Amino acid sequence: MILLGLLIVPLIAGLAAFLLRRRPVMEVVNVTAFAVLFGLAVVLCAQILREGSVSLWKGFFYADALSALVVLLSAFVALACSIYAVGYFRQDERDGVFQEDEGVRAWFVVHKLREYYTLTPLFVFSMILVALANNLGILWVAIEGTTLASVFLVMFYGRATSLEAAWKYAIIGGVGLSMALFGTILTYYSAHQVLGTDTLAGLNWSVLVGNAAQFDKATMRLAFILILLGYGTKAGIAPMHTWKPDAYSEAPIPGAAMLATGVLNCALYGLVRFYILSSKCLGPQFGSRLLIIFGLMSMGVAVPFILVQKNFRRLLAYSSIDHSGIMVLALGFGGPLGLLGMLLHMTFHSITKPLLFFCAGNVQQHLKTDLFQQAKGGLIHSMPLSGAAFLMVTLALTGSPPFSLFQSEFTILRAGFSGGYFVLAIFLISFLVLIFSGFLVHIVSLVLGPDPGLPAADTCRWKKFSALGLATVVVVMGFWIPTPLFALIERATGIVMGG
Amino acid sequence: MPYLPNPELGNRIITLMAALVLVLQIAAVGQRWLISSIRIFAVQSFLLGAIAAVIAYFNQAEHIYIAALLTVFVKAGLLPRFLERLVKRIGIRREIEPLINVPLSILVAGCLTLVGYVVAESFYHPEETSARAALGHNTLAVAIALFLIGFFTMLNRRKAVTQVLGLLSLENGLFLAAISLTYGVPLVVEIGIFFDVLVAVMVLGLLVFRIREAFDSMDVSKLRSLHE
Amino acid sequence: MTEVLVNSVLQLVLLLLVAPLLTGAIKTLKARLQTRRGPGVFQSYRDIFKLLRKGMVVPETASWIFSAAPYLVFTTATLVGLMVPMTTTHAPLSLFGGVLAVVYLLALGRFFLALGGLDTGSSFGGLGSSREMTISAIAEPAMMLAIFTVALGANSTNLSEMAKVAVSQSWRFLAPSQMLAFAALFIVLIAETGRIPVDNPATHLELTMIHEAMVLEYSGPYLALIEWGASIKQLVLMTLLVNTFFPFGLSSDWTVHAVGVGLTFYLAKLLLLACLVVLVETTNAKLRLFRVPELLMVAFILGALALISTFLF
Amino acid sequence: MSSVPVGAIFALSLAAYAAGAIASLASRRKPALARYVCCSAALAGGILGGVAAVLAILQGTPLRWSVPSGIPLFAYSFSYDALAAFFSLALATLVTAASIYSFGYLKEFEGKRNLGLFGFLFHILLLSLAIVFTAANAFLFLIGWEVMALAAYGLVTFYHEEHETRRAGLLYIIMAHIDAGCLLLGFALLIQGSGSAEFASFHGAIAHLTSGRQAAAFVLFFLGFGIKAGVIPFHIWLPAAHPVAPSNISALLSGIVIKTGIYGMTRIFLDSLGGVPWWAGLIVLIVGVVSAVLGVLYALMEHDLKRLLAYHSIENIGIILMGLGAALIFRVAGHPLLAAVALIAAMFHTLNHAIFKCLLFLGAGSVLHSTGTRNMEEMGGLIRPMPVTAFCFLIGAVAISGLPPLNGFVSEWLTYQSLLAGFGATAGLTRILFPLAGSMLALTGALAAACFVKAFAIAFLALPRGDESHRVHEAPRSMLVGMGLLTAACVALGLGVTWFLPTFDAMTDQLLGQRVVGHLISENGFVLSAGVPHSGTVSPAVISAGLLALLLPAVLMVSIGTRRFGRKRGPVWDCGLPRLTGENEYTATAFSKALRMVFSVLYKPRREIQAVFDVSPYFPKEIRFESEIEPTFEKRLYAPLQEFIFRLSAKMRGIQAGSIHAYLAYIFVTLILLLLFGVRR
Repeated sequence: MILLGLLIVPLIAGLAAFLLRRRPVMEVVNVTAFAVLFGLAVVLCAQILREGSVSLWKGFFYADALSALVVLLSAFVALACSIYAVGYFRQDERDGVFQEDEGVRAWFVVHKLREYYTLTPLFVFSMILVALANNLGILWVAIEGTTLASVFLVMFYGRATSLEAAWKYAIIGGVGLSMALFGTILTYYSAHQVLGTDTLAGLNWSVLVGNAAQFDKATMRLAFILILLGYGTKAGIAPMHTWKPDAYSEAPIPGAAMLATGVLNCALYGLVRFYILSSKCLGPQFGSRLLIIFGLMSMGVAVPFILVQKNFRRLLAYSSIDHSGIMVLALGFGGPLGLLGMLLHMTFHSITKPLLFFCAGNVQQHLKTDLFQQAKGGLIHSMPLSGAAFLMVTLALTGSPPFSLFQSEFTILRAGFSGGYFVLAIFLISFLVLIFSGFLVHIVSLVLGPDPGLPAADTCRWKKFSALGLATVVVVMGFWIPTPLFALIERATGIVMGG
Repeated sequence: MPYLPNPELGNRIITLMAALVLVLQIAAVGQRWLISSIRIFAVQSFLLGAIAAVIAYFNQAEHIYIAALLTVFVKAGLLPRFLERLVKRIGIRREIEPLINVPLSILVAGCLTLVGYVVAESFYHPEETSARAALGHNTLAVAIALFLIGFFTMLNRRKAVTQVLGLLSLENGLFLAAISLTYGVPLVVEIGIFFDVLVAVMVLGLLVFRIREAFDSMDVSKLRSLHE
Repeated sequence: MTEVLVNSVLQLVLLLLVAPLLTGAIKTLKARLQTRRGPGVFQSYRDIFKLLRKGMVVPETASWIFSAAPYLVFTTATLVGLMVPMTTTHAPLSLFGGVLAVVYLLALGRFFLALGGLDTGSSFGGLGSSREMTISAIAEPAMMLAIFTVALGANSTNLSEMAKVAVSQSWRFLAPSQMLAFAALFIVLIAETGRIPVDNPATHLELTMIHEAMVLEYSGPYLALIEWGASIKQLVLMTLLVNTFFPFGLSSDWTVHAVGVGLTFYLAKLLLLACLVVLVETTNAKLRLFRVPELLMVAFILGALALISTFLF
Repeated sequence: MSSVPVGAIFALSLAAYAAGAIASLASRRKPALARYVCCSAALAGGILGGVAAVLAILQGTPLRWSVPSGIPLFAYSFSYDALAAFFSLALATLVTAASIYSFGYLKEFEGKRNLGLFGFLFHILLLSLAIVFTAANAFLFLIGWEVMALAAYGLVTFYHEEHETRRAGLLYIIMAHIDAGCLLLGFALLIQGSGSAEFASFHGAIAHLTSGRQAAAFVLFFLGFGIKAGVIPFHIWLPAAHPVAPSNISALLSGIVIKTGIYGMTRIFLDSLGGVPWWAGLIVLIVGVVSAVLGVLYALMEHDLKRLLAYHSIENIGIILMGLGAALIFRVAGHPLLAAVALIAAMFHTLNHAIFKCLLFLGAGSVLHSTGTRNMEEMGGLIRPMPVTAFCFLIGAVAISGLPPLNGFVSEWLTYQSLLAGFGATAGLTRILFPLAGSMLALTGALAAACFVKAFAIAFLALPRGDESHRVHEAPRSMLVGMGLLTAACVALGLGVTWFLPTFDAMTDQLLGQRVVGHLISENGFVLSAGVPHSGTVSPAVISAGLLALLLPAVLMVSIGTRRFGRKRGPVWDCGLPRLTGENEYTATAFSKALRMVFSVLYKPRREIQAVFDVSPYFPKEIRFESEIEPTFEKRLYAPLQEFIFRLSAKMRGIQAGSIHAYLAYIFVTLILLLLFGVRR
């Protein structure tokens, strides 16, 4: 029942926003809807912790600890972004960003805000669906759904560059997803020979996982490769990452934040589901090797672009490439530590990343540019809150203690060692150090320095609240993780470990 | 007792049609005129529908008929119509020279077919010489080839529309695989996929249109303002 | 306790008396070697007493550091003197400070003297201090290395212990290590006591003077203290040399006879060493300041060789 | 004494720091209040910490307690053993002095700077330091370690408006992060061996590591802690970062923060690993020698007072490492007694350096506070307007130059003794290294003396050089009190060393299983001996007594002399120039000229003289003289590295050239490759 609720709430919110066209109403609807959604997600988690798994419509929808975690994170991100979005778009309106392209002749875009407030819930809906769908085919459909919804977010501002970004995103995403679909079909095929032609359940994860051991090995290998490339594209793993910087720097901040966390989580979720199958069928080594290669490659690719970067919106994208690399690497390291580390990292990343986007958004709206050399530095004087938060969240995201990402990275490192990947661990650390250095140099040049004499910003209540709230969560998470949340993560780890 | 068609015959027909589909795909690689490459796609999709129908007929799998109908309706009817309208509206008729010139591209397509067979090789279990395994082995090779060639056209052609076409024909490869290996994925999924493809094409079409507006060209290799 | 006090007083007297005598002796010998009449052997006493009875001028620019320096120079030198065995193997205060203490106490005196030189604000003082500190700094490692060679032989840094060991094996100085060490220390001695070819105690030419430049502003009793301290320091260093390398006549007991013998031997050895110094002074020209490091580098190498040879032979 | 109070008091001091952090942040709107909150909280914390440390040392039994952390993965476990207690004591001493000093020092911040933020960072720094020294769990240690670095970064960049400061800060934090990375790897290695993050579980880990792993562990930890301690060649951040911080912070940075590196090495190499291979000890020794000599040589060329002090920190870290290296070697060679002596030398020098370096930085702080410049060439004659500061600085200078009878001398004496003993205790050619190291130590000492003659004389003596002289004033009382405490400590630790030494017994017992102080304090209690019978003895107390006694005749003679003619004040001999002015005084650059020439091989000095002539070529109107030395490591080692990385990155940017076809091609190629090589078995 609760599963249905989780799916319906965003749909209603979207519909409502589509029908009631007045801005305040849409804002209220949006925020409340996502607040409710988050509440439901929490309830779901509680239920999962009690009962282990929930399913609906004879297992068409199915939620275990892993999916509950993803739902929770998606809902959290959605809520944070919806609060921030209010302030963000009001600012945009004040700056007259939407004026120049009123005559958008797409048949259902009437008004920009309406477009946003209608699309976001759909976007979130499909994210939730990803987590709740038991059927791997539906999972694919849902992820495709997130792509379609987010394409519109990317082309939101209708600039030439946003169209370009949207095109690249759509095409690359499309290719990626068709690879994923191919992989899904092959999985079905390899299962098919075991399960026979049971039409619907044949793609149900809960059924597949049971007898993954007897699947046809060769098919499963091909399937996993395709899935890795496919969902890897969505997760932005090198060398399929190329769409990310463009998309992230063009989408409106809240949308970008959801792309960087929600979609990333969904893609990784899909990857993990198949990883479980493949490791049951082929043993963990096959998957691990590929995952480690791609994970390290992503981190390695992210490094130089972070070191020499002109645009702080693109900087964020590369950071998220780096983080997806870390998570994939952790998955590759495997073992209880690695998987725990991966899920912890997913959690902490989704909690921390939005704040980075918010700070960047504030700065961008304040300076009317996203280029470093056009920013004169010394933002701390004109926007003390955002500036300080920016520095803090930079440190947090680059994995320095006491912030929570350090815990997960430490765990992942331990996993690497206990997996015997000594040299790889050294690579991991040196990449992390380089990324830290690059990031900090950029952000410090932005935040610190003599007062350039800009007018004071940081006035909007909504933006302040979202940033402060999130910052508090980030700091607290460094020292205290709610026990049920950790329990959930541990149980999810158990699921990934097998069964 | 109902009439039981001979699956052997079915397999022959299917393999033949699959081969035809592949030929069409390679032909599309060499094609210059937008309209005609759209048409080629339409024919190809129709053939796929037919394959689905044949499979459905020879294995009494009713739900595949639906898939077949959907294919014919959506991929051979709706999408080509939509794309042709788009092309007419934009008023571009010829594809500019692809990145790799035509003869070479065709050569590459051939190699990709080879790759498809090489990969499919590893699925061939000679011990179980059931007709179906053989069929699977054959059609899977074709499917992979279709997929790769579609992919290749995407990164070879410069026009936005042809990239969309490439994406679609790549989807065709998937469909072939799905239909011939497993007699179609569950119906719900099938419908979901079709819906997604439809929407995807709509979205892409919209994008093509607006790109055309913004850049007054459909040459996506000109989209290079976002870079490091 | 009382014994320590008595010994210290006796040795103190000996120090205060012998030090000027040695300086005078060196001056006279040098003069004779250069076929001059030169001042009498007791000239240094006369100088010191004269200075003590003169009034003094303290620069307006100077602070209390300027006045503190002479006292520290004098006290450190004398205190060091009480740690070095002179006539007997038993130096009164050797228990309370070994060779390291000796070196560092002398450094303390130098530290304050250099400050005093700079305190006046005159460029001469600064120049003197700078050169003094430079030369002593690069003399230090050579000295330590040589001293270590001896100390390792005795495996003690306690001067009485070293002397005892030396006495117990009195022909040890023939060992190559000892010879090399002696050579090294001798060079250091030249540098530390500010003699040609490193420094010329007799000149007041600004280009060449080192020690003299540093004390240029001192006059009267302060100058007396400094001069006296300097000569005591020189005595101490020479004593160090003669008694650790050539421990002849050093007695370990306290009979009058033994002490007498010790004293005569001691003075004789000093005289010989003085002759050596004089010989070097007269046969060499003063080096340019920036050639001095090379000389001291030689000393350092000698020390290192001495060290290596200790465990080769 | 029961073990309860120590834990409780220690917890209280932590609480004081934490409270101070929050309280000063809360009171940021009222600067005066913030200042009092910040300083008094720090003072309280410092005193409490000191009490805890002293109690712990007195009762000598290691305490451990574990607090469940909010993160189920790890528990915050502390252990308050001899080593921890010793470093906590050092920390407490410095904090007490520095916080008293800050009462006056921070006054100038009021209204100008955000005192609340300063207080917050300051207390976070103290808190993390206290945790680093007592953490008994790798995870907690690392958190403390990194938080310490971040807080220090915040304080270093406190004047972030200056470009130099931002640069220095970044350099600092990046190097700090590199060392944290090394430590992460090192600890991961140990944890993988022992299966737990508790330090206790590492104990004697060296035994079950392969020689390769041993080497890896050593290198990682030595890098990690070495960077933090600022050993050459990882030192470049130190002379950049320490000077630009507020002076009370610089005092703590140089005084105690870099000592965390020493602490870490001692903790890991001696306690956790339980000894390292002999070559490792040798490396430590050699690096120590190099750092000591080069550190002081670079210090000599500085005329920025605080940079000069920063370079001396490098030098003293080197001296400490000499002792530590000797201890490590002796331990492997199987001479626990010698090892203990060497360890005591190192630890005692750590404490001493902490004290007098803190003192010197505070002194520099009050000079900066009243003259407003760090450049010695603009100072001079400060001893008259600020006599007390001058005196404290002088004591500090004497102490750091290792001159008797102050504490610096004692620890260097012990280092000498253990180095000498090394010659006898080890075999093979390497044994020569010990006396050679000893002679280098001598060189270092002498050069340090030269350098501080320069520092003190140019800054405090003779005539003022700059024009600030008129408004120069003595520092406020609280600052003087702060410095006075440390001055007293310098003297006390020097003269009273034999009463202080027993502190180390528990430590050497814990780390080397050897109680040694019995051997170190020879007859009648106030003579320090080198442990081995007949080896060598010294007694700072007697030395100072002797000096005082001998002062008597000297004073007598002088007074007799001066009674007749008295002492007149007169002008300095100035070769007939009108009168001596600040301009024609000897400068710091001139003072170090001689050494610059002597060591020109190292310095590669570059000088240029431009003369502007007026009428005749013989009488230049003005002459500009520039002289600088080459920053070898920055230029030869780090610049090329950075260059390389950035050029590589610039090349890599071609990947993201914007062509969608290229992007698709990446995926296509990857797919083909995986299909061809991934699928088949």
